Amino acid sequence: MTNKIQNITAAVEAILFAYGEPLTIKKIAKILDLEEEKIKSALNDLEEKLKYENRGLKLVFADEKVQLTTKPEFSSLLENFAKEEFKEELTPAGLETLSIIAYFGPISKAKIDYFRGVNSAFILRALLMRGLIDRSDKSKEEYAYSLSFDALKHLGISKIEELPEYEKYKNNLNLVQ
Amino acid sequence: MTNKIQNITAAVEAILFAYGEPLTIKKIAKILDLEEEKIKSALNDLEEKLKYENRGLKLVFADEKVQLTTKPEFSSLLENFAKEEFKEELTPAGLETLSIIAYFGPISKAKIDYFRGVNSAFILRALLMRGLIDRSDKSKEEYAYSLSFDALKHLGISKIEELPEYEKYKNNLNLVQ
Amino acid sequence: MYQLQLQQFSGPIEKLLELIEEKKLEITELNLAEVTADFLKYLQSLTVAIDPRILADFVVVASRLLLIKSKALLPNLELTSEEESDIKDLEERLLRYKKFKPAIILFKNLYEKNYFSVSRPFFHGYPPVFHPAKNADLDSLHQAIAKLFEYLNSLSLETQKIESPLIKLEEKIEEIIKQIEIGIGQFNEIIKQKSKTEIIVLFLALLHLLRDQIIKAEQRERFSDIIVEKSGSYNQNDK
Repeated sequence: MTNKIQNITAAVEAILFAYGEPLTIKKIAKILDLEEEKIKSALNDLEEKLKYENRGLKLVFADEKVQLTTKPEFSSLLENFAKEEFKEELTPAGLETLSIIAYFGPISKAKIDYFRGVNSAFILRALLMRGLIDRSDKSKEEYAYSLSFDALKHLGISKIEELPEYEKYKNNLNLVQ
Repeated sequence: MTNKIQNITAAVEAILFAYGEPLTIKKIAKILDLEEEKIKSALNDLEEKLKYENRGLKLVFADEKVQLTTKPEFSSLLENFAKEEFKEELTPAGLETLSIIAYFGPISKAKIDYFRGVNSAFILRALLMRGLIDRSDKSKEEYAYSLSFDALKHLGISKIEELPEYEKYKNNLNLVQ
Repeated sequence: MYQLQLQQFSGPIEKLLELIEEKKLEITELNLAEVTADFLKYLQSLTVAIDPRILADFVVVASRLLLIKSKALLPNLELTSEEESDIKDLEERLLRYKKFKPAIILFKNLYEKNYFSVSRPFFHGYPPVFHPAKNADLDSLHQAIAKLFEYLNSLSLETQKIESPLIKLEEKIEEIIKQIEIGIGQFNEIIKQKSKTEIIVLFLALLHLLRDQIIKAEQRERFSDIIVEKSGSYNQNDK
Protein backbone atom coordinates (compact mmCIF):
# COMPACT_ATOMS: atom_id res chain seq x y z
CA MET A 1 0.00 0.00 0.00
CA THR A 2 2.66 2.43 1.10
CA ASN A 3 4.85 2.30 -1.95
CA LYS A 4 1.92 3.63 -3.94
CA ILE A 5 1.82 6.81 -1.86
CA GLN A 6 3.73 9.35 -3.90
CA ASN A 7 2.97 12.32 -1.81
CA ILE A 8 2.21 12.16 1.88
CA THR A 9 0.73 15.64 2.04
CA ALA A 10 -1.80 14.73 -0.65
CA ALA A 11 -2.67 11.47 1.10
CA VAL A 12 -3.17 13.25 4.43
CA GLU A 13 -5.45 15.79 2.78
CA ALA A 14 -7.52 13.01 1.20
CA ILE A 15 -7.79 11.08 4.47
CA LEU A 16 -8.89 14.13 6.47
CA PHE A 17 -11.38 15.08 3.76
CA ALA A 18 -12.97 11.61 3.70
CA TYR A 19 -13.00 11.01 7.45
CA GLY A 20 -14.45 14.41 8.27
CA GLU A 21 -14.10 14.08 12.03
CA PRO A 22 -10.95 14.87 14.04
CA LEU A 23 -8.34 12.18 13.58
CA THR A 24 -5.30 11.38 15.71
CA ILE A 25 -1.87 11.69 14.14
CA LYS A 26 -1.25 8.16 15.33
CA LYS A 27 -4.18 6.85 13.35
CA ILE A 28 -3.13 8.66 10.18
CA ALA A 29 0.31 7.13 10.61
CA LYS A 30 -1.28 3.72 10.95
CA ILE A 31 -3.45 4.13 7.87
CA LEU A 32 -0.45 5.19 5.80
CA ASP A 33 1.90 2.77 7.51
CA LEU A 34 4.38 5.56 8.18
CA GLU A 35 6.07 6.98 11.26
CA GLU A 36 4.25 9.73 13.11
CA GLU A 37 7.09 12.12 12.40
CA LYS A 38 6.41 11.88 8.69
CA ILE A 39 2.74 12.62 9.27
CA LYS A 40 3.60 15.62 11.43
CA SER A 41 5.81 17.08 8.77
CA ALA A 42 3.14 16.45 6.10
CA LEU A 43 0.62 18.24 8.34
CA ASN A 44 3.00 21.17 8.71
CA ASP A 45 3.38 21.27 4.97
CA LEU A 46 -0.38 21.11 4.47
CA GLU A 47 -0.96 23.83 7.07
CA GLU A 48 1.50 26.12 5.31
CA LYS A 49 -0.12 25.55 1.91
CA LEU A 50 -3.58 26.21 3.31
CA LYS A 51 -2.46 29.63 4.45
CA TYR A 52 -2.43 30.91 0.87
CA GLU A 53 -5.31 33.19 0.18
CA ASN A 54 -6.53 31.09 -2.73
CA ARG A 55 -7.25 28.22 -0.32
CA GLY A 56 -10.62 27.98 1.42
CA LEU A 57 -9.68 25.36 4.01
CA LYS A 58 -7.69 25.15 7.21
CA LEU A 59 -6.61 22.65 9.85
CA VAL A 60 -7.87 22.63 13.43
CA PHE A 61 -5.66 21.02 16.07
CA ALA A 62 -6.42 19.84 19.60
CA ASP A 63 -5.42 16.96 21.81
CA GLU A 64 -3.13 15.24 19.27
CA LYS A 65 -5.95 15.31 16.76
CA VAL A 66 -6.43 17.23 13.58
CA GLN A 67 -9.48 18.11 11.47
CA LEU A 68 -9.87 19.69 8.05
CA THR A 69 -12.40 22.56 8.01
CA THR A 70 -13.37 25.67 6.06
CA LYS A 71 -11.72 28.99 6.85
CA PRO A 72 -13.96 31.12 9.06
CA GLU A 73 -13.82 34.07 6.67
CA PHE A 74 -16.35 32.15 4.59
CA SER A 75 -18.85 31.67 7.40
CA SER A 76 -21.28 34.18 5.95
CA LEU A 77 -21.57 31.93 2.87
CA LEU A 78 -22.19 28.86 4.98
CA GLU A 79 -24.79 30.15 7.42
CA ASN A 80 -26.96 27.08 6.97
CA PHE A 81 -24.14 24.90 8.32
CA ALA A 82 -23.93 26.82 11.59
CA LYS A 83 -24.80 24.64 14.54
CA GLU A 84 -28.18 25.57 15.95
CA GLU A 85 -27.18 24.53 19.45
CA PHE A 86 -24.28 26.99 19.45
CA LYS A 87 -26.28 29.93 18.18
CA GLU A 88 -28.29 30.05 21.34
CA GLU A 89 -26.82 32.53 23.74
CA LEU A 90 -24.81 31.18 26.65
CA THR A 91 -26.20 31.70 30.14
CA PRO A 92 -24.00 33.66 32.59
CA ALA A 93 -22.99 30.47 34.37
CA GLY A 94 -22.39 28.71 31.07
CA LEU A 95 -20.20 31.51 29.80
CA GLU A 96 -18.26 31.67 33.06
CA THR A 97 -17.63 27.92 33.03
CA LEU A 98 -16.88 27.65 29.33
CA SER A 99 -14.31 30.48 29.49
CA ILE A 100 -12.56 28.82 32.41
CA ILE A 101 -12.40 25.54 30.50
CA ALA A 102 -11.21 27.36 27.36
CA TYR A 103 -8.29 29.08 29.05
CA PHE A 104 -7.37 26.42 31.59
CA GLY A 105 -8.47 23.15 30.05
CA PRO A 106 -7.95 20.31 30.40
CA ILE A 107 -9.19 21.07 33.88
CA SER A 108 -10.91 19.01 36.56
CA LYS A 109 -14.38 19.73 37.91
CA ALA A 110 -12.89 20.30 41.37
CA LYS A 111 -10.76 23.15 40.04
CA ILE A 112 -13.64 24.68 38.10
CA ASP A 113 -15.80 24.52 41.23
CA TYR A 114 -13.08 26.12 43.29
CA PHE A 115 -12.58 28.91 40.80
CA ARG A 116 -16.29 29.70 40.53
CA GLY A 117 -16.97 28.97 44.19
CA VAL A 118 -19.92 26.80 43.26
CA ASN A 119 -20.74 23.27 42.21
CA SER A 120 -20.64 23.19 38.42
CA ALA A 121 -22.15 19.73 37.87
CA PHE A 122 -25.28 20.94 36.10
CA ILE A 123 -23.49 23.48 33.97
CA LEU A 124 -20.88 20.94 32.90
CA ARG A 125 -23.63 18.52 31.96
CA ALA A 126 -25.39 21.18 29.91
CA LEU A 127 -22.17 22.12 28.12
CA LEU A 128 -21.39 18.45 27.43
CA MET A 129 -24.86 17.91 26.00
CA ARG A 130 -24.49 20.89 23.72
CA GLY A 131 -21.18 19.47 22.54
CA LEU A 132 -19.18 22.53 23.57
CA ILE A 133 -16.83 20.63 25.84
CA ASP A 134 -15.29 17.18 25.95
CA ARG A 135 -14.66 15.04 28.94
CA SER A 136 -11.61 12.84 29.02
CA ASP A 137 -10.95 10.20 31.61
CA LYS A 138 -7.21 10.11 31.31
CA SER A 139 -6.79 9.74 35.01
CA LYS A 140 -9.12 7.28 36.64
CA GLU A 141 -9.99 9.51 39.57
CA GLU A 142 -11.11 12.58 37.75
CA TYR A 143 -12.45 13.69 34.44
CA ALA A 144 -10.69 16.54 32.71
CA TYR A 145 -12.75 18.98 30.68
CA SER A 146 -11.59 20.81 27.60
CA LEU A 147 -13.09 22.71 24.70
CA SER A 148 -14.44 20.43 21.97
CA PHE A 149 -13.43 20.58 18.33
CA ASP A 150 -16.91 21.86 17.59
CA ALA A 151 -16.35 24.73 20.02
CA LEU A 152 -12.98 25.58 18.43
CA LYS A 153 -14.68 25.61 15.04
CA HIS A 154 -17.49 27.78 16.34
CA LEU A 155 -14.89 30.27 17.60
CA GLY A 156 -13.11 30.14 14.25
CA ILE A 157 -9.73 29.32 15.75
CA SER A 158 -7.22 26.66 14.72
CA LYS A 159 -5.97 25.82 18.16
CA ILE A 160 -6.67 26.82 21.72
CA GLU A 161 -3.55 29.03 21.82
CA GLU A 162 -5.29 31.36 19.38
CA LEU A 163 -7.76 32.49 22.03
CA PRO A 164 -7.36 36.20 22.72
CA GLU A 165 -4.50 36.79 25.16
CA TYR A 166 -4.30 33.09 25.87
CA GLU A 167 -0.77 33.04 27.24
CA LYS A 168 -1.40 35.97 29.52
CA TYR A 169 -4.37 34.36 31.23
CA LYS A 170 -3.08 30.84 31.14
CA ASN A 171 0.24 31.71 32.74
CA ASN A 172 -0.60 34.54 35.08
CA LEU A 173 -3.44 32.92 36.88
CA ASN A 174 -2.24 29.91 38.62
CA LEU A 175 -5.27 27.75 38.91
CA VAL A 176 -3.34 24.83 40.24
CA GLN A 177 -3.90 24.82 43.93
CA MET B 1 -21.49 39.97 1.74
CA THR B 2 -19.62 39.58 -1.50
CA ASN B 3 -17.29 42.48 -1.15
CA LYS B 4 -15.80 40.73 1.84
CA ILE B 5 -14.82 37.75 -0.33
CA GLN B 6 -11.23 38.38 -1.32
CA ASN B 7 -10.63 35.28 -3.29
CA ILE B 8 -13.31 33.50 -5.30
CA THR B 9 -11.29 30.31 -5.78
CA ALA B 10 -10.91 29.95 -2.02
CA ALA B 11 -14.61 30.65 -1.47
CA VAL B 12 -15.60 28.03 -4.07
CA GLU B 13 -13.33 25.48 -2.43
CA ALA B 14 -14.89 26.18 0.96
CA ILE B 15 -18.43 25.91 -0.44
CA LEU B 16 -17.79 22.63 -2.25
CA PHE B 17 -16.06 21.22 0.83
CA ALA B 18 -18.92 22.08 3.16
CA TYR B 19 -21.81 21.06 0.89
CA GLY B 20 -20.19 17.77 -0.09
CA GLU B 21 -22.85 17.08 -2.71
CA PRO B 22 -22.56 18.01 -6.38
CA LEU B 23 -23.60 21.65 -6.87
CA THR B 24 -24.66 23.48 -10.03
CA ILE B 25 -22.58 26.45 -11.09
CA LYS B 26 -25.76 28.46 -10.84
CA LYS B 27 -26.16 27.54 -7.21
CA ILE B 28 -22.56 28.45 -6.38
CA ALA B 29 -23.03 31.75 -8.21
CA LYS B 30 -26.12 32.41 -6.12
CA ILE B 31 -24.38 31.63 -2.84
CA LEU B 32 -21.57 34.00 -3.76
CA ASP B 33 -23.83 36.56 -5.43
CA LEU B 34 -21.58 36.60 -8.51
CA GLU B 35 -22.01 35.93 -12.21
CA GLU B 36 -21.65 32.34 -13.36
CA GLU B 37 -18.69 33.30 -15.55
CA LYS B 38 -16.72 34.27 -12.48
CA ILE B 39 -17.55 30.93 -10.87
CA LYS B 40 -16.48 29.05 -13.98
CA SER B 41 -13.12 30.74 -14.05
CA ALA B 42 -12.65 30.10 -10.32
CA LEU B 43 -13.47 26.43 -10.91
CA ASN B 44 -10.89 26.29 -13.72
CA ASP B 45 -8.37 27.84 -11.42
CA LEU B 46 -9.21 25.38 -8.65
CA GLU B 47 -9.04 22.43 -11.04
CA GLU B 48 -5.57 23.48 -12.16
CA LYS B 49 -4.36 23.85 -8.59
CA LEU B 50 -5.74 20.46 -7.61
CA LYS B 51 -3.62 18.83 -10.30
CA TYR B 52 -0.47 19.40 -8.28
CA GLU B 53 0.83 16.18 -6.81
CA ASN B 54 0.72 17.51 -3.27
CA ARG B 55 -3.08 17.82 -3.46
CA GLY B 56 -5.31 14.91 -2.46
CA LEU B 57 -8.57 16.24 -3.89
CA LYS B 58 -10.10 16.73 -7.31
CA LEU B 59 -13.17 18.18 -8.97
CA VAL B 60 -15.70 15.91 -10.63
CA PHE B 61 -17.99 17.49 -13.26
CA ALA B 62 -21.20 15.77 -14.25
CA ASP B 63 -24.63 16.97 -15.38
CA GLU B 64 -23.68 20.63 -15.08
CA LYS B 65 -22.76 19.95 -11.52
CA VAL B 66 -19.46 19.98 -9.76
CA GLN B 67 -18.33 18.10 -6.67
CA LEU B 68 -15.14 18.07 -4.64
CA THR B 69 -13.90 14.54 -3.95
CA THR B 70 -10.71 12.66 -3.19
CA LYS B 71 -8.35 11.73 -6.01
CA PRO B 72 -8.93 8.23 -7.41
CA GLU B 73 -5.41 7.10 -6.50
CA PHE B 74 -6.49 7.20 -2.84
CA SER B 75 -9.72 5.24 -3.34
CA SER B 76 -8.47 1.84 -2.26
CA LEU B 77 -6.56 3.35 0.66
CA LEU B 78 -9.70 5.11 1.87
CA GLU B 79 -11.95 2.11 1.35
CA ASN B 80 -9.61 -0.02 3.43
CA PHE B 81 -9.52 2.69 6.04
CA ALA B 82 -13.33 2.78 6.23
CA LYS B 83 -13.47 -1.01 6.44
CA GLU B 84 -10.93 -1.13 9.27
CA GLU B 85 -12.72 1.64 11.07
CA PHE B 86 -16.02 -0.23 11.06
CA LYS B 87 -14.47 -3.54 11.99
CA GLU B 88 -13.46 -2.19 15.35
CA GLU B 89 -15.40 -3.05 18.46
CA LEU B 90 -17.90 -0.53 19.76
CA THR B 91 -16.55 1.81 22.39
CA PRO B 92 -18.32 1.93 25.79
CA ALA B 93 -19.98 5.14 24.59
CA GLY B 94 -21.10 3.38 21.41
CA LEU B 95 -22.54 0.46 23.37
CA GLU B 96 -24.30 2.81 25.77
CA THR B 97 -25.91 4.71 22.90
CA LEU B 98 -26.87 1.53 21.10
CA SER B 99 -28.46 0.14 24.27
CA ILE B 100 -30.53 3.30 24.77
CA ILE B 101 -31.76 3.10 21.19
CA ALA B 102 -32.45 -0.64 21.55
CA TYR B 103 -34.51 -0.32 24.72
CA PHE B 104 -36.17 3.04 24.10
CA GLY B 105 -36.25 3.44 20.34
CA PRO B 106 -37.63 5.14 18.40
CA ILE B 107 -35.99 7.92 20.34
CA SER B 108 -34.79 11.43 19.46
CA LYS B 109 -31.20 12.61 19.65
CA ALA B 110 -32.17 15.18 22.30
CA LYS B 111 -33.44 12.40 24.58
CA ILE B 112 -30.37 10.25 23.96
CA ASP B 113 -28.15 13.22 24.82
CA TYR B 114 -30.20 13.81 27.93
CA PHE B 115 -29.79 10.24 29.17
CA ARG B 116 -26.10 10.12 28.40
CA GLY B 117 -25.36 13.64 29.58
CA VAL B 118 -23.17 14.24 26.54
CA ASN B 119 -23.65 15.09 22.89
CA SER B 120 -24.10 11.95 20.80
CA ALA B 121 -23.93 13.41 17.27
CA PHE B 122 -20.78 11.61 16.20
CA ILE B 123 -21.68 8.28 17.78
CA LEU B 124 -25.11 8.30 16.10
CA ARG B 125 -23.50 8.97 12.75
CA ALA B 126 -21.04 6.10 13.29
CA LEU B 127 -23.81 3.69 14.34
CA LEU B 128 -25.80 4.69 11.26
CA MET B 129 -22.79 4.09 9.01
CA ARG B 130 -22.36 0.64 10.51
CA GLY B 131 -25.99 -0.14 9.80
CA LEU B 132 -26.74 -0.86 13.45
CA ILE B 133 -29.44 1.79 13.69
CA ASP B 134 -32.00 3.43 11.42
CA ARG B 135 -33.13 7.00 11.34
CA SER B 136 -36.67 8.01 10.55
CA ASP B 137 -38.09 11.49 10.43
CA LYS B 138 -40.97 10.91 12.75
CA SER B 139 -41.66 14.57 13.20
CA LYS B 140 -40.44 17.29 10.92
CA GLU B 141 -38.16 18.77 13.53
CA GLU B 142 -36.52 15.68 14.85
CA TYR B 143 -35.21 12.37 13.66
CA ALA B 144 -36.05 9.27 15.63
CA TYR B 145 -33.51 6.49 15.97
CA SER B 146 -34.25 2.80 16.32
CA LEU B 147 -32.41 -0.49 16.06
CA SER B 148 -32.03 -1.68 12.47
CA PHE B 149 -33.49 -4.93 11.22
CA ASP B 150 -29.95 -6.18 10.57
CA ALA B 151 -28.98 -5.40 14.14
CA LEU B 152 -31.94 -7.40 15.46
CA LYS B 153 -30.88 -10.34 13.34
CA HIS B 154 -27.31 -9.98 14.51
CA LEU B 155 -28.48 -10.03 18.13
CA GLY B 156 -30.42 -13.18 17.39
CA ILE B 157 -33.83 -11.86 18.37
CA SER B 158 -36.91 -11.42 16.23
CA LYS B 159 -38.41 -8.46 18.02
CA ILE B 160 -37.26 -5.77 20.36
CA GLU B 161 -39.37 -7.12 23.24
CA GLU B 162 -37.00 -10.07 23.42
CA LEU B 163 -34.20 -7.92 24.80
CA PRO B 164 -33.21 -9.02 28.32
CA GLU B 165 -35.48 -7.39 30.93
CA TYR B 166 -37.04 -5.26 28.23
CA GLU B 167 -40.23 -4.50 30.17
CA LYS B 168 -38.37 -3.57 33.32
CA TYR B 169 -36.29 -0.90 31.64
CA LYS B 170 -38.93 0.32 29.24
CA ASN B 171 -41.38 0.87 32.08
CA ASN B 172 -38.88 2.40 34.45
CA LEU B 173 -37.93 5.08 32.02
CA ASN B 174 -40.12 7.62 33.76
CA LEU B 175 -38.45 6.98 37.08
CA VAL B 176 -35.18 8.42 35.95
CA GLN B 177 -36.57 11.25 33.89
CA MET C 1 -36.35 23.42 32.87
CA TYR C 2 -35.05 23.56 36.32
CA GLN C 3 -31.50 22.99 35.16
CA LEU C 4 -31.83 25.77 32.64
CA GLN C 5 -33.04 28.10 35.32
CA LEU C 6 -30.03 27.23 37.42
CA GLN C 7 -27.70 28.43 34.75
CA GLN C 8 -29.04 31.93 34.98
CA PHE C 9 -27.18 32.36 38.24
CA SER C 10 -23.57 33.36 38.37
CA GLY C 11 -21.34 31.66 40.87
CA PRO C 12 -20.87 33.21 44.33
CA ILE C 13 -17.37 34.46 43.57
CA GLU C 14 -18.63 36.25 40.47
CA LYS C 15 -21.58 37.67 42.42
CA LEU C 16 -19.42 38.90 45.28
CA LEU C 17 -17.03 40.53 42.88
CA GLU C 18 -19.95 42.20 41.16
CA LEU C 19 -21.13 43.66 44.46
CA ILE C 20 -17.68 44.98 45.28
CA GLU C 21 -17.28 46.49 41.84
CA GLU C 22 -20.72 48.09 41.95
CA LYS C 23 -19.47 50.09 44.90
CA LYS C 24 -16.15 50.72 43.18
CA LEU C 25 -14.28 49.13 46.05
CA GLU C 26 -10.95 47.34 46.16
CA ILE C 27 -10.79 43.76 47.36
CA THR C 28 -9.84 44.20 51.00
CA GLU C 29 -11.05 42.60 54.15
CA LEU C 30 -12.72 45.78 55.29
CA ASN C 31 -14.56 46.22 52.00
CA LEU C 32 -15.70 42.63 52.12
CA ALA C 33 -17.30 43.38 55.47
CA GLU C 34 -18.93 46.31 53.72
CA VAL C 35 -20.73 44.21 51.12
CA THR C 36 -21.68 41.37 53.44
CA ALA C 37 -25.22 42.63 53.85
CA ASP C 38 -25.68 42.92 50.09
CA PHE C 39 -24.42 39.42 49.56
CA LEU C 40 -26.74 38.04 52.20
CA LYS C 41 -29.63 39.89 50.66
CA TYR C 42 -28.81 38.31 47.33
CA LEU C 43 -28.48 34.91 49.00
CA GLN C 44 -31.95 35.32 50.43
CA SER C 45 -33.41 36.08 47.06
CA LEU C 46 -31.93 32.80 45.90
CA THR C 47 -33.37 30.57 48.59
CA VAL C 48 -36.69 30.32 46.81
CA ALA C 49 -35.37 29.71 43.34
CA ILE C 50 -32.20 27.74 43.54
CA ASP C 51 -31.03 24.19 43.94
CA PRO C 52 -30.01 23.43 47.54
CA ARG C 53 -26.69 22.12 46.29
CA ILE C 54 -25.87 25.46 44.71
CA LEU C 55 -27.26 27.33 47.68
CA ALA C 56 -24.90 25.45 49.97
CA ASP C 57 -21.97 26.90 48.03
CA PHE C 58 -23.32 30.41 48.42
CA VAL C 59 -23.70 29.75 52.13
CA VAL C 60 -20.04 28.78 52.36
CA VAL C 61 -19.04 32.14 50.91
CA ALA C 62 -21.61 33.89 53.09
CA SER C 63 -20.16 32.22 56.16
CA ARG C 64 -16.73 33.58 55.38
CA LEU C 65 -18.18 37.02 54.88
CA LEU C 66 -19.94 36.77 58.21
CA LEU C 67 -16.64 35.81 59.77
CA ILE C 68 -15.07 38.92 58.29
CA LYS C 69 -18.00 41.01 59.39
CA SER C 70 -17.84 39.64 62.92
CA LYS C 71 -14.15 40.37 63.02
CA ALA C 72 -14.85 43.96 62.01
CA LEU C 73 -17.66 44.32 64.52
CA LEU C 74 -16.01 42.53 67.40
CA PRO C 75 -12.33 43.38 67.55
CA ASN C 76 -11.81 41.12 70.51
CA LEU C 77 -13.03 38.13 68.59
CA GLU C 78 -10.27 35.55 68.30
CA LEU C 79 -10.22 33.71 65.03
CA THR C 80 -8.62 30.31 64.66
CA SER C 81 -5.82 30.00 62.18
CA GLU C 82 -8.17 27.99 59.98
CA GLU C 83 -10.68 30.83 59.97
CA GLU C 84 -7.95 33.33 59.19
CA SER C 85 -6.80 31.28 56.26
CA ASP C 86 -10.40 30.92 55.06
CA ILE C 87 -10.61 34.70 54.91
CA LYS C 88 -7.32 34.92 53.10
CA ASP C 89 -8.46 32.25 50.67
CA LEU C 90 -11.62 34.16 49.83
CA GLU C 91 -9.64 37.32 49.13
CA GLU C 92 -7.23 35.46 46.89
CA ARG C 93 -10.01 33.82 44.96
CA LEU C 94 -11.71 37.14 44.39
CA LEU C 95 -8.50 38.67 43.16
CA ARG C 96 -7.89 35.78 40.82
CA TYR C 97 -11.42 35.93 39.50
CA LYS C 98 -11.13 39.65 38.97
CA LYS C 99 -8.00 39.12 36.90
CA PHE C 100 -9.77 36.51 34.82
CA LYS C 101 -12.94 38.49 34.21
CA PRO C 102 -11.69 40.35 31.12
CA ALA C 103 -10.99 36.97 29.53
CA ILE C 104 -14.65 36.04 29.93
CA ILE C 105 -15.60 39.16 27.98
CA LEU C 106 -13.03 38.40 25.28
CA PHE C 107 -14.34 34.87 25.05
CA LYS C 108 -17.95 36.04 24.89
CA ASN C 109 -17.19 38.40 22.01
CA LEU C 110 -15.45 35.68 20.08
CA TYR C 111 -18.23 33.23 20.79
CA GLU C 112 -20.90 35.60 19.54
CA LYS C 113 -18.99 36.80 16.51
CA ASN C 114 -20.51 34.23 14.16
CA TYR C 115 -17.14 33.57 12.61
CA PHE C 116 -16.99 29.81 12.35
CA SER C 117 -15.44 26.91 10.48
CA VAL C 118 -17.41 24.09 8.93
CA SER C 119 -16.28 20.47 8.81
CA ARG C 120 -17.59 17.48 6.89
CA PRO C 121 -19.65 14.63 8.31
CA PHE C 122 -17.98 11.33 9.15
CA PHE C 123 -17.26 9.45 5.89
CA HIS C 124 -19.54 11.68 3.90
CA GLY C 125 -20.77 10.02 0.74
CA TYR C 126 -19.75 6.52 1.80
CA PRO C 127 -22.72 4.17 1.78
CA PRO C 128 -23.67 2.61 5.12
CA VAL C 129 -22.66 -1.02 5.20
CA PHE C 130 -23.72 -3.44 7.87
CA HIS C 131 -20.70 -3.93 10.12
CA PRO C 132 -21.85 -5.46 13.37
CA ALA C 133 -19.34 -5.10 16.14
CA LYS C 134 -18.08 -8.26 17.80
CA ASN C 135 -19.00 -6.87 21.17
CA ALA C 136 -22.52 -5.84 20.23
CA ASP C 137 -24.48 -8.75 21.67
CA LEU C 138 -27.51 -9.04 23.94
CA ASP C 139 -25.40 -9.39 27.01
CA SER C 140 -23.36 -6.25 26.50
CA LEU C 141 -26.44 -4.21 25.60
CA HIS C 142 -28.13 -5.44 28.76
CA GLN C 143 -25.09 -4.54 30.82
CA ALA C 144 -24.82 -1.11 29.23
CA ILE C 145 -28.43 -0.21 29.94
CA ALA C 146 -28.20 -1.56 33.50
CA LYS C 147 -25.11 0.53 34.15
CA LEU C 148 -26.74 3.65 32.77
CA PHE C 149 -29.82 3.16 34.96
CA GLU C 150 -27.67 2.64 37.99
CA TYR C 151 -25.90 5.90 37.25
CA LEU C 152 -29.11 7.84 36.61
CA ASN C 153 -30.61 6.50 39.82
CA SER C 154 -27.56 7.53 41.82
CA LEU C 155 -27.91 11.03 40.38
CA SER C 156 -31.48 11.43 41.53
CA LEU C 157 -30.68 9.96 44.95
CA GLU C 158 -27.91 12.48 45.34
CA THR C 159 -30.29 15.30 44.57
CA GLN C 160 -32.77 14.05 47.14
CA LYS C 161 -30.10 13.82 49.82
CA ILE C 162 -29.19 17.44 49.41
CA GLU C 163 -32.72 18.67 49.92
CA SER C 164 -32.28 18.56 53.70
CA PRO C 165 -30.42 21.84 54.37
CA LEU C 166 -33.38 23.75 52.98
CA ILE C 167 -35.76 22.33 55.52
CA LYS C 168 -33.34 23.37 58.21
CA LEU C 169 -33.72 27.04 57.41
CA GLU C 170 -37.42 26.75 58.20
CA GLU C 171 -36.58 24.97 61.44
CA LYS C 172 -34.15 27.67 62.44
CA ILE C 173 -36.69 30.37 61.76
CA GLU C 174 -39.01 28.62 64.17
CA GLU C 175 -36.17 28.29 66.64
CA ILE C 176 -35.41 32.01 66.64
CA ILE C 177 -39.05 32.88 67.10
CA LYS C 178 -39.28 30.48 70.02
CA GLN C 179 -36.14 31.85 71.62
CA ILE C 180 -37.46 35.37 71.36
CA GLU C 181 -40.73 34.26 72.82
CA ILE C 182 -39.06 32.77 75.87
CA GLY C 183 -37.15 35.97 76.28
CA ILE C 184 -33.74 35.48 74.77
CA GLY C 185 -33.16 38.59 72.79
CA GLN C 186 -29.48 38.63 72.10
CA PHE C 187 -28.18 36.99 69.00
CA ASN C 188 -25.04 35.95 70.84
CA GLU C 189 -27.20 33.99 73.24
CA ILE C 190 -29.15 32.35 70.47
CA ILE C 191 -26.03 31.11 68.74
CA LYS C 192 -24.31 30.02 71.89
CA GLN C 193 -22.69 26.60 71.57
CA LYS C 194 -23.87 26.09 68.04
CA SER C 195 -21.77 24.71 65.24
CA LYS C 196 -20.54 27.08 62.58
CA THR C 197 -23.00 25.84 59.96
CA GLU C 198 -25.84 26.20 62.40
CA ILE C 199 -24.79 29.75 63.16
CA ILE C 200 -24.87 30.55 59.48
CA VAL C 201 -28.29 29.05 59.03
CA LEU C 202 -29.47 30.88 62.14
CA PHE C 203 -28.14 34.11 60.77
CA LEU C 204 -29.90 33.47 57.49
CA ALA C 205 -33.06 32.74 59.43
CA LEU C 206 -32.62 36.00 61.27
CA LEU C 207 -32.30 37.88 58.00
CA HIS C 208 -35.34 36.11 56.71
CA LEU C 209 -37.36 37.20 59.70
CA LEU C 210 -36.08 40.73 59.38
CA ARG C 211 -37.05 40.89 55.77
CA ASP C 212 -40.52 39.67 56.51
CA GLN C 213 -40.63 42.16 59.38
CA ILE C 214 -41.53 39.41 61.79
CA ILE C 215 -38.82 40.58 64.13
CA LYS C 216 -36.87 43.76 64.70
CA ALA C 217 -33.18 43.76 65.27
CA GLU C 218 -31.05 46.48 66.63
CA GLN C 219 -27.40 46.99 67.13
CA ARG C 220 -27.08 49.92 69.50
CA GLU C 221 -23.52 50.68 68.58
CA ARG C 222 -20.77 49.25 66.41
CA PHE C 223 -19.32 46.00 67.71
CA SER C 224 -22.15 45.49 70.16
CA ASP C 225 -24.43 42.49 70.20
CA ILE C 226 -27.50 42.34 68.04
CA ILE C 227 -30.68 42.66 70.04
CA VAL C 228 -33.69 40.94 68.53
CA GLU C 229 -37.30 41.32 69.46
CA LYS C 230 -40.66 40.42 68.07
CA SER C 231 -42.28 43.07 65.96
CA GLY C 232 -45.98 43.76 66.19
CA SER C 233 -46.83 42.22 62.90
CA TYR C 234 -45.88 38.69 63.83
CA ASN C 235 -48.76 36.33 63.93
CA GLN C 236 -48.42 32.71 64.95
CA ASN C 237 -50.57 31.61 62.05
CA ASP C 238 -48.39 33.28 59.45
CA LYS C 239 -45.79 30.58 59.35
